[in-house]
Amino acid sequence: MTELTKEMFERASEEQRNAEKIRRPSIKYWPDVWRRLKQNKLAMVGLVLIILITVMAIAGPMISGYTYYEQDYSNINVKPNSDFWFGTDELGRDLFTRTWYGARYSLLIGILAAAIDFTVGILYGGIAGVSSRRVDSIMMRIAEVIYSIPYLLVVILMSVVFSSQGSGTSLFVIILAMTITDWVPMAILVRGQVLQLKEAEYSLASESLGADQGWILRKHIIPNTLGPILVNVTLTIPRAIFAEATLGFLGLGLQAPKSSLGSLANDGLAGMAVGLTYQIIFPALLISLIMFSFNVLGDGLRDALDPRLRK
Amino acid sequence: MENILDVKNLQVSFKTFFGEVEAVRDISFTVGKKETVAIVGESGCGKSVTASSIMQLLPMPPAFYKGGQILFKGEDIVKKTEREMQHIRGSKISMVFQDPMTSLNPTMKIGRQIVEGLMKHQHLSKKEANKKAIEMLKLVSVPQPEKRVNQYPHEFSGGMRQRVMIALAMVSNPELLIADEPTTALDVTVQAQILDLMKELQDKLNMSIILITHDLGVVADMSDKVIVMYAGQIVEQGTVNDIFKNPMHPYTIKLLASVPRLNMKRDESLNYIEGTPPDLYIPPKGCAFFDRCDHAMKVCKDYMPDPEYHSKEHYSRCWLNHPLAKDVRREGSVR
Amino acid sequence: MAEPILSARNIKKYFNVSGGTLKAVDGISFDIYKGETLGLVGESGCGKTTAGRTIIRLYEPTGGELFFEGQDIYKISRHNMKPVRRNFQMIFQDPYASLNPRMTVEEIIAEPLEIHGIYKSEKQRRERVYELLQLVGLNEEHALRFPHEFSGGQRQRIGVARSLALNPKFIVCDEPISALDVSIQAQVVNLLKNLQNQMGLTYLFIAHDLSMVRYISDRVGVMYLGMMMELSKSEELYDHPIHPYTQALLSAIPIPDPEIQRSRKRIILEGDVPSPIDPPPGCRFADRCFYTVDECRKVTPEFKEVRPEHFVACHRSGEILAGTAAMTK
Amino acid sequence: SSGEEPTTPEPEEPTTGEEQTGEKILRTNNSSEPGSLDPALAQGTHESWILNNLFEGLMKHDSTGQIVPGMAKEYTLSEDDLTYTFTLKDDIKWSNGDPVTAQDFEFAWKRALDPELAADYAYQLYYIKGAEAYNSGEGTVDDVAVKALDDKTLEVTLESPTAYFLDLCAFYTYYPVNKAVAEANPDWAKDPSTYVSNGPFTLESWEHNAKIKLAKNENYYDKDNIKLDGIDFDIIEDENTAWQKYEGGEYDILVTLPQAVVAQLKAENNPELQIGADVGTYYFNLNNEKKPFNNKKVRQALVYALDRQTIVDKIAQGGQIPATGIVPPGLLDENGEDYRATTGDFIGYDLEKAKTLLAEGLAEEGMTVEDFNAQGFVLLYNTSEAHKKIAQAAQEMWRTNLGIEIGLENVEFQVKLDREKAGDYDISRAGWIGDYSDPMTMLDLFYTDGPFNDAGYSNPEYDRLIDIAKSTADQKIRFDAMREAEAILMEDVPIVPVYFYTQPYAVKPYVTGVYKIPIQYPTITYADINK
Amino acid sequence: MKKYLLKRFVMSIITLWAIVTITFFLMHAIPGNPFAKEGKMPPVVYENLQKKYGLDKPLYQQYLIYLGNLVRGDFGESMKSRVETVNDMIERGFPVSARLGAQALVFALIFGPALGAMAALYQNKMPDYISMIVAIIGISVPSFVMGTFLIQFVAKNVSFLPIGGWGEFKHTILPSFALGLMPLATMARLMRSSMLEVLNQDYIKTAKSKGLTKFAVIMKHAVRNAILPVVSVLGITISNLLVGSFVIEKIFGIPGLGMFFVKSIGNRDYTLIMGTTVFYALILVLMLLLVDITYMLVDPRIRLTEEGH
Ligand SMILES: Nc1ncnc2c1ncn2[C@@H]1O[C@H](COP(=O)(O)OP(=O)(O)OP(=O)(O)O)[C@@H](O)[C@H]1O
Ligand SMILES: Nc1ncnc2c1ncn2[C@@H]1O[C@H](COP(=O)(O)OP(=O)(O)OP(=O)(O)O)[C@@H](O)[C@H]1O
Ligand SMILES: [Mg+2]
Ligand SMILES: [Mg+2]
Repeated sequence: MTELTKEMFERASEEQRNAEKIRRPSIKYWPDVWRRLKQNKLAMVGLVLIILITVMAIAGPMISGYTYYEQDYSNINVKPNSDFWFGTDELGRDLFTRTWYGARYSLLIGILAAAIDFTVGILYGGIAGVSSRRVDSIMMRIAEVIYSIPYLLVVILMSVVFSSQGSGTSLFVIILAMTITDWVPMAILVRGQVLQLKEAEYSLASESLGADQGWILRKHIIPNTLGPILVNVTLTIPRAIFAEATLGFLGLGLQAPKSSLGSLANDGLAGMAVGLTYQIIFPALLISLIMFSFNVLGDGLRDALDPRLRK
Repeated sequence: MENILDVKNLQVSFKTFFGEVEAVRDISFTVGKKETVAIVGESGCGKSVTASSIMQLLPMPPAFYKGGQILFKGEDIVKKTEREMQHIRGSKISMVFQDPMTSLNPTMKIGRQIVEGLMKHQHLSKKEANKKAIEMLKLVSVPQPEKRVNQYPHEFSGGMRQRVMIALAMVSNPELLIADEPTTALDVTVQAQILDLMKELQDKLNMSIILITHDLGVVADMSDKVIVMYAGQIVEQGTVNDIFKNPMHPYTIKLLASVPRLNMKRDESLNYIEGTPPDLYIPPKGCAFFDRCDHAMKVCKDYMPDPEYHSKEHYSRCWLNHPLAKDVRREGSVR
Repeated sequence: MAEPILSARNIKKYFNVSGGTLKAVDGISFDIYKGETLGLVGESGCGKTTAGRTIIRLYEPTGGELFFEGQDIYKISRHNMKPVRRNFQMIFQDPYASLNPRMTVEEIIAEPLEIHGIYKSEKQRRERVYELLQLVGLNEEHALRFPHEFSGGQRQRIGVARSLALNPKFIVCDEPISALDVSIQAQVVNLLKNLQNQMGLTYLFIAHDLSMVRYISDRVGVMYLGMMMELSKSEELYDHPIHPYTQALLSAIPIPDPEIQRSRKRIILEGDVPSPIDPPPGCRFADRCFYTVDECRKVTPEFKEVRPEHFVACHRSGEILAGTAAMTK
Repeated sequence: SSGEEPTTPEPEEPTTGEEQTGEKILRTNNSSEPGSLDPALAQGTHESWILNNLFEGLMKHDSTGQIVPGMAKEYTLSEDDLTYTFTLKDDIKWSNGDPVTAQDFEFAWKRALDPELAADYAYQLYYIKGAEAYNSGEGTVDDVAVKALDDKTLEVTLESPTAYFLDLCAFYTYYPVNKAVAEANPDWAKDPSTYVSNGPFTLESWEHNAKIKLAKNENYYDKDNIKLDGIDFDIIEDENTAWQKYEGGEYDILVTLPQAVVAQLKAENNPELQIGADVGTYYFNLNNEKKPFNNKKVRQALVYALDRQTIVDKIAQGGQIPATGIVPPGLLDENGEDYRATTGDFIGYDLEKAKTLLAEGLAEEGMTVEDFNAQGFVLLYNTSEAHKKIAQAAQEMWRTNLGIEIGLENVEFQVKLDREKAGDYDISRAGWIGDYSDPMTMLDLFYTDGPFNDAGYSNPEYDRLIDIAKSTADQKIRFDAMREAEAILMEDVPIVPVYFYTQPYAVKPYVTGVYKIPIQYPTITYADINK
Repeated sequence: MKKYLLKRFVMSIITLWAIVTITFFLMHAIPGNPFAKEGKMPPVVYENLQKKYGLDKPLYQQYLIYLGNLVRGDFGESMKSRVETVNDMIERGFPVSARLGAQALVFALIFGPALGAMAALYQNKMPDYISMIVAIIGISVPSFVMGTFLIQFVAKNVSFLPIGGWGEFKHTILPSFALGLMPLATMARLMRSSMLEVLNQDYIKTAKSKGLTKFAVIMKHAVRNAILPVVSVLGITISNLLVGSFVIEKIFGIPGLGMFFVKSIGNRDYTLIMGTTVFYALILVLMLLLVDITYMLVDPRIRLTEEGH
């Protein structure tokens, strides 16, 4: 220890005292979530993959020099080579182009379906949550019924009701079909959150200031349910992509010659029996990658958003 | 008095994103047989970390023992393996947590929870265990214990749950009971019951208690020795009378003063400590109380004083104790 | 202290729960005079918060009347409450839970101004926010930060600033300091007192820390299981408690002085607070009381003035006052 | 399997029964659960394959496709070509030992026509006088002109001369039903234990949706020619799974093959692959009432712009034959020669012609190609991988060859039918499999307002020629009229013929005696397993 | 408890009725009808069929008749099959689907929660990554792809496993695996997150402070509480599994209920559509009830409040 001197025992000035205030770097909520998400390697792998797949879905169909619909009968069922990176299909179309083109639709379907689920789920769940117990329980029963109605029936009905000439099972119908019952879990989640946050003290505080239910819902409840909702959204996207694939399996998918990953995988099933496994490998792999990415990202987000794990 | 626990220069840190949070910075104290030691201090000063580190119950990582020793009956807990700790926890040292509402497993019967640890340590049969549980509930004056052992926590009121927690901690006749804010969640009337109960049991079972609280009234009631912590360090330590009647550290003094006394006039304004405690991420080099202290001196900023003994058991760590600080002491009345 | 600013008459608030009717507040009456602080104490779960919230009509009352400046605000339709709300505000118990973590301090404090459309321009509103921040000892710098960046005491001050934004006349402080550290409690209490002096505010101060209540309140009411047991000037109440429950409560306060504390004779109550769900008739405290007689279990005692400005609900208050009450346990 | 030289792979899982008893059981897959195995209630090919092994009609096909007597020993036809008198064989018995009588036939046919029974295929009996009236509730059962004169003699009077009536007598709706059994127990056909049949096999067990087992009928008059002890039909809908099972040795013969498999087998010249002849045409309906498809030249342009050879070779890949008319090959003309071969080709692939025709046709309709494309015309097809491929190819060919854009729309089969009936389509995929071995089975489709005329075609001259052909038994007149009618049809092209069907199937090398006659599934009745 | 069950029962009946009603009218709103054939049916035959199945009556009458029959437990005659009634089909198809589903469920229940718990215990360590990757593969690969892969690469190479079909235990192995993978993955993920939450609870610290081994803490304290969210999704999962997955049944050629359902829609077999739907809804409602009761048994807190919100 250094020598203690008399001067050292003088009163410390104000400045000296304030200078001591070293503060933990102030970090806001979202940056903090992002920071912790970044630490989650798996989630980051997912995020990077999503970005890559999205970029490829946008650019991929353009870089090979083929279109998704042009048929070349002299190059039917060609295995992957330097001309056709993913090979060609039974009509001689370039699978590289078709796969990324399909990814485009699959992603679009996933994102739009999630967006609709998100909107409808928030509205329905939000309204149920702030309504009286009676209305709430009626709304929840209705949701339950909707959820139990055979989804295929609804899809077929949709595709008939909304198929104007030329659309067939259009993107619109598919998305509608995906969302027609899929919003229910989202609504239930939102309702639960609303019921909980409605009792949160800051909501009560707002009410005591004279705010009405709409205001509270908008300003306090919705922003604070965003975390769980976001997680759910990241899981809705792959679910929709998946559901579209299954619809494709039933022949209710996107209209040919357009492709989605689901329809490509379904087309590829036939090839598998005769050793053209590559026809299914690429779309199936891409579906799995998308599922994987969104799921790990969703998981990561869930962890990152969990206040208990915050430190 | 024989010491059952001897904490020497304990340092505990957490590794976080921001860097290392030095939660406990070089503290030493002893707990004697049948002695009640109270640890007081503001929220976040390291009381719980100290308690948990004695039980090796800190989440590791992020927590780690940075240095020091915790000698429990001469053996260093810091060096013990998880398996060895399992023999100490719940049999030689027990712990009561702050919140009785969340500290009991909601899906397990009360009786089971009480004797679970005991069954493991003493290999009791189910029947013996049940008997023991009823006995224990009787001891902590839970009415109708035969019926109660088969109930679930949610069927108990807060006060009763805390009694169950105490029963659970005492069932194995531990030599040391660590009570981390055992009555904070309770009403004053229930708190009075619980504190009475603890004193009673201490007498009966001859155990030592580490009582963590920030309620100075509780400290005055229960403890023999008081440790005042601030920002991970012990700033003052003494018998209960030393601390309440003759506090030496400005922090202790201000803490005592900020509690309204029943005989206080309403136009008197309360004393309070301005500012907030320092963040333990990059803790200050000198006295941590520096920027809230009315008597802060230049030396305080960079150097932490050594303990200055005012009596055999009473010490404080403050530069005002230094002979060179006479002037400052005179300027503003310390007490 | 002529006209009460607020008169509660037989206020009731019941909740329907699965086990029956939970009578959280079961007919309490009192007046609050302009500029005073009425303290409200009682054990956890006795209905203090419910009473506070029912008084500002955050909960729809089950029964009773509440006059605020002569007007029965329970008779106003919910829709017309908005302008009335400006007159009374609330400070919440938990400074962590009562501030929306997604809003900046500025947004939080500006919220009431926005709801009531008080300032037309953004700039005026911001100035008012800064003014309020200063009032509670914070500064402009803090306006753009988020609640989690503040300590508990600072947060509570933000809450206070918010409740002051509309220039209310009456504020319900629902345990504003219970969640805070002792050293910080004093900061907030001092602030509240200063504001009261500056602006002539009236408080209903709810707490369970009896020492603090005594310090801040002019008069104090003691609640037990949804009912008011005793109400009087604070010195009177603390020095001469009449109701057995009040006596027990006061004796249980731990006093931070080992000599006094250890020599005190405390009344240790037996048992726990019974369930407020469909409580039996008679005095709610009868089961734990040392003075219980048969009448206590049959007839609910009237809340009456037994000494000047000292109200008690106890059948045996007369005997206790006279010092002739014999313990029955 | 590479299959250069036909090897005899041991099935990986030989049926246990086979090993123990040396029974010859043919294992195969029937791709769909039969709606019923009551001949009257049968609904289509899925039943027919099984029924053909269980029953025998008055007539039957021999291995060359010739119609020969079955239950009947002989027949006579009246002068006016309207009344057939069949005499039954002597030694014919039901599987329960009862003799098969003329009454059984009379009972079966009348039963099938009973409106209460509501049989799907009742109309196959409409050639009989009074049949349609009875079935529609307008006539009585007694007016149906089928009559057992005695146990062995059956007299049938027709509505009008029908040259192919004998052919129909081999069709399953015309199979007999054991009168005594069916009268005693109307549900006789639901349970193998009460099931009686008169054909080469009997129904041994029926696990619904899983398996149907047939056993040799020891009461069958021709049982000596039956080599199999039984046939096991799995019921697996998925073509690929069924193929895997065939490949894995679990089946001896498989009929519905995945397209890709056919292509591969064909490419490697696998001897297991058989391309069986079929009577059927794959075509696209054009909505003749919709502009510009009302214009003949536009329709012709669509017909000539389609490269059928490529479709058949590269896309369908099942050995199909590019359509050159509407009547497929395999049907014999008045001289016993192939009608298609002697009639010649009407249409083909001619790009230049197609372009010219389109330009002219659109001009006549006051349209440009842009107008056409702006209409957003759509090709409707029912959900199926195979249809999807062809539709995409056609779409792409029309796009590259003519510059016209046609969208695709797949809908469920039931929906497509509804929309065709309602005229709510532009172009729709269709196909027709002949019911009997006569060109009329195809040409009848396009009669004005006929129930099957989805294209909405109407040409009085065509109708006149069909009427002629239908009202005579004189083969020369009939065939001349039919040829002329087809020529008119192929000039008007209300539809775009694509190809003539074939039926590829796979047979293990150790299986012999399987043959295919055009309008039926491969005949496995006389198969033998030589292992 | 009794009152609650009664209330639940009444609610379930109402729910069922709503599903029946909506499905009934929805189904009739869809174009296409059960008797359409590619041209091959003259109007007379068609009318005969309509009459036979009562489709010539006004819709509301059909609806009332259907409800009447339903109350008597009669699902009616299939419009496609002339051999089996809808009751027969369900009686036959359900045990098949149920067996497959039960096996898949057992598989999922054994491995799913265990995998999830492991992941939580070793959060952000190797076991976490491994078990989550396994789980994610489970939800990432469409079941039709998985099924086809299993046939192509497993069944064809392992002589013990048949390629498809139904009958013996060996037939059920691959489809059970393919069917169970998805719920397994879902449960693993749910378990992981609820386990993480539970491990942060105070009572876990209490349990540790008693000196219990890590294993005991987890088995006795953490798992039981963490399993609750898994239990709550069990209702839908079980009913989905029990009534069969069309995709798996189609690929493996299994005569289950799932297949009936999809086929019935394709065929517009009205009575079968209704029958399978009602049956599915019934199972669903039943399972939800069962799960609620299980929940009560596992979580004593619910017993008091009765209406577990
Ligand atoms: N898991 C952790 N990770 C990081 N820092 C931690 C963790 N647990 C505790 N700390 C830090 O350790 C310091 C001491 O915490 P501790 O819980 O011991 O305080 P305390 O005195 O018990 O306070 P309280 O009165 O609020 O219980 C605090 O600054 C806290 O932020
Ligand atoms: N929204 C509600 N629904 C049902 N019961 C409620 C509700 N709010 C409060 N209660 C019940 O009413 C009683 C009084 O609660 P209240 O919160 O008013 O007590 P308190 O005196 O403020 O307690 P504390 O000191 O714990 O804040 C309690 O038993 C509580 O469980
Ligand atoms: Mg603590
Ligand atoms: Mg409260």
